[in-house]
Amino acid sequence: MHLDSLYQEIILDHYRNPAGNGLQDKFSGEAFHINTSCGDEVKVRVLVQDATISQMSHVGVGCSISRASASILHDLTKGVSVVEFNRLLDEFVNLMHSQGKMIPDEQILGDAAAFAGVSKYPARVKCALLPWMAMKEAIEGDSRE
Amino acid sequence: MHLDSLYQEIILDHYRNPAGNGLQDKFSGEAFHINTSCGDEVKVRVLVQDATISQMSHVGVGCSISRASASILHDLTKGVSVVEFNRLLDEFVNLMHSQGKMIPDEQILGDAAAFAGVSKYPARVKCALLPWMAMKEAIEGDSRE
Amino acid sequence: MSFDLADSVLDDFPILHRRVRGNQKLVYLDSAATSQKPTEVIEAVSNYYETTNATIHRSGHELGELASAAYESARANVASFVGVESGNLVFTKNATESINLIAYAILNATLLNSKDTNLYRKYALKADDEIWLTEMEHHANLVPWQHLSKVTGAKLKYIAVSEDGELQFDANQITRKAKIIAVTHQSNVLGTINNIAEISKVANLNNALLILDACQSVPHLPTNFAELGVAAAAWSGHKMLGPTGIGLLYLRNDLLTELPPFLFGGNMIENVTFEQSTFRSDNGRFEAGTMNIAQAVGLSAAVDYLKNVGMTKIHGHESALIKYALSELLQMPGIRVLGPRSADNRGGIVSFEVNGVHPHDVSQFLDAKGIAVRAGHHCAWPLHRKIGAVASTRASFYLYNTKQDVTDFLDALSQVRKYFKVV
Amino acid sequence: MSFDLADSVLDDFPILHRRVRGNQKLVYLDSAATSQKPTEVIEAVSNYYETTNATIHRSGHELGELASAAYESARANVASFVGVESGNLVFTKNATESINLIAYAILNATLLNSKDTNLYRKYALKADDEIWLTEMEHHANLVPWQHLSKVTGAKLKYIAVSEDGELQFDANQITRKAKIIAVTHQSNVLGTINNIAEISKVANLNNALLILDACQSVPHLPTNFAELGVAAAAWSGHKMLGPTGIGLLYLRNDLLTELPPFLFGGNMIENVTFEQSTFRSDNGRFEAGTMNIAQAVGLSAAVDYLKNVGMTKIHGHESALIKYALSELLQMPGIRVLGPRSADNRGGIVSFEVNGVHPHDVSQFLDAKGIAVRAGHHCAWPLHRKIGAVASTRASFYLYNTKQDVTDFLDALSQVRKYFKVV
Ligand SMILES: Cc1ncc(COP(=O)(O)O)c(C=O)c1O
Ligand SMILES: Cc1ncc(COP(=O)(O)O)c(C=O)c1O
Repeated sequence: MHLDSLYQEIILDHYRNPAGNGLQDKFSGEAFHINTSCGDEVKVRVLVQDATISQMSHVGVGCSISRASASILHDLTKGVSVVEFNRLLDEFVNLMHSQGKMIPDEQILGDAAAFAGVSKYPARVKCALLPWMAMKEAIEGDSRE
Repeated sequence: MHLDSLYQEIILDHYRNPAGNGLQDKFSGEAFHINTSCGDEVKVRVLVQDATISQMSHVGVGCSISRASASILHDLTKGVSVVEFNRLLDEFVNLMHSQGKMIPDEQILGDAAAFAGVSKYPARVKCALLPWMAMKEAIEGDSRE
Repeated sequence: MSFDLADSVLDDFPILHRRVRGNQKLVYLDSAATSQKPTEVIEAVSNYYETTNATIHRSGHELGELASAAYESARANVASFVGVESGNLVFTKNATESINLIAYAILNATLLNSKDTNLYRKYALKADDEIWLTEMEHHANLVPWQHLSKVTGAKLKYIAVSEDGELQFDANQITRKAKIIAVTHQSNVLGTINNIAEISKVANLNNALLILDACQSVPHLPTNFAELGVAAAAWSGHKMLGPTGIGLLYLRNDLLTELPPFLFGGNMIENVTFEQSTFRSDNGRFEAGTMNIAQAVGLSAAVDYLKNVGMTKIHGHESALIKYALSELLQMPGIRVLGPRSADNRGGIVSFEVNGVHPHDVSQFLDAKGIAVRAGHHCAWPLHRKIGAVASTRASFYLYNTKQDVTDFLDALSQVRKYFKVV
Repeated sequence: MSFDLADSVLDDFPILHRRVRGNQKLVYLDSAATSQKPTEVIEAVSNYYETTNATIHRSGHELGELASAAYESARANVASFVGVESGNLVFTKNATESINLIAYAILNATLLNSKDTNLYRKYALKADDEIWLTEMEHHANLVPWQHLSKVTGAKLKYIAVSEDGELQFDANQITRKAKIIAVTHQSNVLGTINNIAEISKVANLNNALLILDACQSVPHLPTNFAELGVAAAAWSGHKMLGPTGIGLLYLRNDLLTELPPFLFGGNMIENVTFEQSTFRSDNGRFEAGTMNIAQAVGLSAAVDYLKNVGMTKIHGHESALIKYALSELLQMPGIRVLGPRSADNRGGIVSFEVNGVHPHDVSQFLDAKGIAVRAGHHCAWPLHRKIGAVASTRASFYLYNTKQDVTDFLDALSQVRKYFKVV
């Protein structure tokens, strides 16, 4: 079934056992984003030290795509520099807007490459991006201070 | 030409030499009506005595149909009772809404029967009715006092 | 219980014969969002552009005459369909505009009243006044009133919704302070059909304006606004087989002639000078600018189509479908049905939650099998919060849905939890 | 000077081949009121209903995806046609709504500002502020501002129009008090094309919002709002070969993100609770409820059609027609031409009076010969009073009009006074 390209095993695994779920007390930036069309929410906290993300945590309600995305994001950004995060974000956003036409670089995106199939479903792109956009704001909110 | 059924000789004659044109000083009721789609206007004065119209006068700017209608109305209603005016009005309104399908009773409507052709042109029905509606209001405004 | 209707109309709807997601048969269960259009409607629109198109009420040439006649006869047709006079019907762009129109007209009454005249005193709101809504309103019948409340100071109050999706209407709550009561005829989430006659009595007793959101009733039930005794009613053409881009507003005579205008521009005026303007006192007062003429013509063809089939028959057909769907859903493990558990007094709408699977994922799974349902808060976010659901999946039926459509839907739904490995 | 264009496009417009008033050939000279539609546009609409129809942005099934994509790509197409970003374009129902949208957003800014926050202070109007219009505005760009002036106390001021229909713009009149300057790009009565760049400079210097009524420019001239430097621009789809029921509004970034909403309901919200709501900060903020999707799709086909022909070519064709018409009309006895006497800087519109014959009678006479022109004040009543005409007759041209159309019109016109026996 075509659907399996959307709901890859990796995504469903992260959905059922999300990493980084539960907000950490120590954080330097926080953001809350909401998907206005379905009400899905995510709150993201980041702890940035010396321009490096020491950890990201999140809570939220949402579909498998948005929850798995938050979980994968947690794994992917641990110990990564802010510069590197922005590169990842660009790469991921490009992938999401590729309408299924881009082959993801697993080297760079790791588990997030599994979202390639999402880009064929425009209505779900927002779901995948939700935690990324929240994390971006959490980091920037921090750097503005 | 089809158009001649609209612009009958009688109508064009009244248009060029309108009867009752120029407001009389003595009046019991007055009304000002405007055709909102073209800006045509008519002001009508009536002098009603013992439930009988002793005279009607008018001024206005407008097309041949609305000016001729005022002129014919002046001739038609001189010395006529208010009850009779309302009967005439009903008859005329029916004719105007007949879409060219009613044969007018010249016995009753006199020169106003010439407007039968107007009823085929819905956009012009308003023009023909403009002075009639103003006159109706002028009479009613009076009777309300 | 007969399901024959759909078979006899299916051929009239070209889109229902297309394939989706590769080569899946389309099962369209999203008519509460928007309905599909029969050939008659599509052709009425094309035909208008090919033979009649002109501006109305102002161009005196033959096309102008024909277009004006087409527009006004569409109005008469739609008005009689809901039991009101043509003169009391206003065309808008959608139900949302219709409701905003009333809210803004009342705002204008409030603002103008405080300026010079006492002309609009009857409609002007004060801080003590109350605007009553229900907890099951669509955003379209909620957010405009929030704004009106915010800028006038009038208080917003809610009629509660019970656990099983019924209005808990308490007539004693409504007093003379209630100036507006805005209520949906049928919930677009719960399917509940509200008892409008009961609310209408209380509204009229207290001199409050009862404003009906008829989006989910007019397309599906025989509806008569005069009998219901409402002050105004708003609904949309696109949900009743008509084109997009046309909404409807019924205004009772007092509102029609006494409310100040909303949109200002051509057609709605009586006289305009550089300094000030006066306005028409008929329904044209609320129709500014060039109207959606082709859409009115298309909507009229939709009304003809619905009349031809018969609203009683349509309602009966949907009742049969919902009864079948509901009885199965209530027995399905891991499914929580929102709204009344009985199919009586329920329209052809059912929203539900699937234990462990998010509504988006449910609808995506169904979509992969060609079944078009809708996931989200369905523009009734506060209601979802109230009944403890982030969002829901909704299946909604119309005259063209077959019993097989419902069976396909139920079959697919029964596989969802396994696919997402929550059982 | 070539008139070839019309011959090559005529076959694309089905309605232009119909007969009127018995068996007269139709000569359609009323495009300033509304344009006719090519087959491409009519079919794009039908095709949408037959293959794609669904609600957008919220239904996740395949039809929903396709409909959303169709709507957003229509937006991108229309936006690029007028030189702006897709994100800055809002779909409305007509130009009249577009202008009211801005006026009401500013009213809301004023009302909300006085309530709690200072959020909208930049746009809130005070009694000292000025709203500038011109004496040649269409009611759509006049009456909404009269209302805004009435309820906020801001003063209405007018840029005068000269005898021969040109703006008498005096830059010194515009001071920091001017908050809004609302001007038509081309007069729908006089045909005058105004020098917007000049006004734009003064507006920006004084921090006033320049709002352009582009109803008569976008369909007829190459137009680029970014280059013109306007804050907002409003126009209608139906005048540019598109369907009825769709209007456009360009909003510069500051207005788009900072103005409070106008219509409230579904889609434009960010979050809704029973107590209060927050709103989107992109163009969706101004699109409430189910949109006119089929109309957007049809309009996009119209834009494709216009791009394919080329706006420069269209403007050139109309210039040739108006030059021919004007030169003849200025010589015709008993005819008073309104507006500029030169065809330079004049669009394809000419309004006139016939000595001794009322405009309604003129147009009726022409109509009997199959020539569709328009009589009345053309929704610019104050302008007519100013130039001393109760009403006028207007002939307006578009890409599908031939030189023969103009000749037929002139021939018929030359017989009018004889028919009504005023010569
Ligand atoms: C200059 C001008 N402005 C505004 C309008 C109003 O456009 P609409 O009626 O489509 O809202 C028109 C056309 O009627 C116009 O010509
Ligand atoms: C109950 C209800 N009210 C209002 C609306 C709004 O209608 P529209 O989006 O056509 O304006 C809808 C549909 O979306 C609805 O179901």
